[in-house]
Amino acid sequence: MSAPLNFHLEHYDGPLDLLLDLIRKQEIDIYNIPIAQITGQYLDYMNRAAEMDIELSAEFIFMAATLIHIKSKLLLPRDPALAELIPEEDPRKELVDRLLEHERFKSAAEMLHQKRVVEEAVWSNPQIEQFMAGEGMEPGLAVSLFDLVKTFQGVLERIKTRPTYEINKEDVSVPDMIRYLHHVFEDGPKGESVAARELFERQKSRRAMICLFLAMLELVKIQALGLVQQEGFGEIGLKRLKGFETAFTSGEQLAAIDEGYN
Amino acid sequence: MDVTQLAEERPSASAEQSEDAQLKAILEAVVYITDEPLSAQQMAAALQQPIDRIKRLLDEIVAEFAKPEHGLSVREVAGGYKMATKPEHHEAVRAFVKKLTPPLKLSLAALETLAVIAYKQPVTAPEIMEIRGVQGVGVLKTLLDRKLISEAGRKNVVGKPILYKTTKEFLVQFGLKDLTELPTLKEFEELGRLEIAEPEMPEPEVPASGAPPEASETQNG
Amino acid sequence: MDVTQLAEERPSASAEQSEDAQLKAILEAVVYITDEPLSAQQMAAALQQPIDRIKRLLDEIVAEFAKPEHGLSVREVAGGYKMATKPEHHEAVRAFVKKLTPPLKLSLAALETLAVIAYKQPVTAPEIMEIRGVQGVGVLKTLLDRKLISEAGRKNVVGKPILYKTTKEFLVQFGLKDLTELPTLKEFEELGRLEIAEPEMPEPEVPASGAPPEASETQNG
Repeated sequence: MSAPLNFHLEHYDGPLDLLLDLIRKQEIDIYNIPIAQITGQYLDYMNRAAEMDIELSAEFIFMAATLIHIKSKLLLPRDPALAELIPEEDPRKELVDRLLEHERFKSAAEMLHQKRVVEEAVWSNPQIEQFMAGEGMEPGLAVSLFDLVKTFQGVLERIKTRPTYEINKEDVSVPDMIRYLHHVFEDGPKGESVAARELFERQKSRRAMICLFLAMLELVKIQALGLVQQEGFGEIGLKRLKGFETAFTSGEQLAAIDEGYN
Repeated sequence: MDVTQLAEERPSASAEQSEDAQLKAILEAVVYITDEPLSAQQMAAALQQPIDRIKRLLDEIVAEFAKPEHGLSVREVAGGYKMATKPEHHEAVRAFVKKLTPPLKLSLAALETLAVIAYKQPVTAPEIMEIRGVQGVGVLKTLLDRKLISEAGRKNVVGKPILYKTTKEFLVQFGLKDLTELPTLKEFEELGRLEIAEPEMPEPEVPASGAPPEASETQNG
Repeated sequence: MDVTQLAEERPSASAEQSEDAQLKAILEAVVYITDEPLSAQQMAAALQQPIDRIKRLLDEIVAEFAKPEHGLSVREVAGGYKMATKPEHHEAVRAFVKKLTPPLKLSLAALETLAVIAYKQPVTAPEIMEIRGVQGVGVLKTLLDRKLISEAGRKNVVGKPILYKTTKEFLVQFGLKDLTELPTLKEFEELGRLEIAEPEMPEPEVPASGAPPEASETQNG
């Protein structure tokens, strides 16, 4: 069946779009669709798309099957006695309903588009930021649930790309832990202390904790780090001392420690 | 606030009038300043004034700016009041708008998905795909990113899919007072029938700088 | 621009008047939209109008907004015209702005921390730092202050660190019935994956057309 239509193989956003276009362009009564004709044109479109290497999604194939099914149902004669008892529904009805609903939403989309055209022609110039800045108030930023999950996803992505310090492995050593402490205190705030407890909590294994403990002692011994306790029985903290930089830049002392653990 | 003090001191007619003027001035300043449309209730509560009075004064402000000698308008959008330039002066105003940011451009697929959500909300992704007859809801992410839709809990069916609804930002972006301002879907059905007779879509009130594509002709995928 | 066309076509008094009104409207919109004060000369040149006419109309606008029922004023500042709220209403406007329920504002650090707690709860501070790869948990205090998170006992490991969980307020703020309504990461990735399947669709955008991509940051939309 050849369609007298001139489709320039437009890219349809799904089979409903294609069917609607076929129906509307030929000014076909949607309540009385010539299924054989439309099915032929539909399949023709699919063939031409295939020839041009346009990949059609699975819904197009599913719709083709639906059309062929409706066509065969219309062809089969029905028992007239039965038809009197149970009046059969037009096999096209479900499809027509879907097409009409789809068309309504296409019109709704067009309506939204027109509203945007109007809104794009108006400008608003709220002065709240300027006003609040002048009055010493701070503006804010609203946050949605979507932002929350997006942020969490971002955090997890960052973990993947983060340079890892080999502290999870079972063969973690004291020199490893010295490097780890170097990392912790290198970027950390200078005057502030870090709770030793927190550092221990981050370790995944007993061995890692022991190595960390020994590493702390070594660094305290060479005056790279100092132990602090704010009050009796209070939390023990570690603090960066003056020797920190020299210890890690010269490397001599560290080499000696490394030697000791090999 | 001195407005309320005034009310207690002098209940004479002329005092009432000058107080009205002052309240109106404050309302105008507030509508000018705020970026989110504020409702009459919010303004009444903040100014400690009866809602009826605030509504009457806001109506007066809306009417005043509606006059042709004003280039600004105060409109009811997203349940609140918003000041903006009038669309009929867009050509002249556009030339003076300095900050260039890309306007909210949505593909037809995104607009259709948005239409489905606007009319069927709250609605799940599978339901949207069913109506559109298309697999894939990638545009949902675009709409979420642009804060035109948001999550609205989950549907109590197998798989507990996420429900979506339109946002206040949607109302603002599309210049809608509220969702009831949307034409009913039935009205579109009639429109669709008219379209058979006259396939050209009516021109939008304000022509864009180029012809907008007709939804019925420009398909995309 | 039709303003100039009008001038040539109908020099009658009433036409002149309505044209004045239209020009005035445009001037009002222009003064409103520009952040930098524009001089009468600049506006006259852009609108292709005699400077005297523009000056006269600007004077009318200044006089109109000077009336007590207006909360805005148009003033000559730095050789140009600028719209602003009247200083006498600043106290009222300030009180008003303060009363507005502030939107949930969170810094990126706070949002990240909140996200980690929401998805990993109950969770300890060291665990949060580990996941975020960032030292310091100062934002915990912000989240506690905002009642978005609360303490949930202590973890039975060395040091017995405090556990944190999200609160009922958190659910309210994000419109969730319960925590099972949180979108799963799988669902989020699904959105992203489907987007690749159905790309951003640069063609055809709506509105297509040769519309210049210009709009203000503050575009109402």
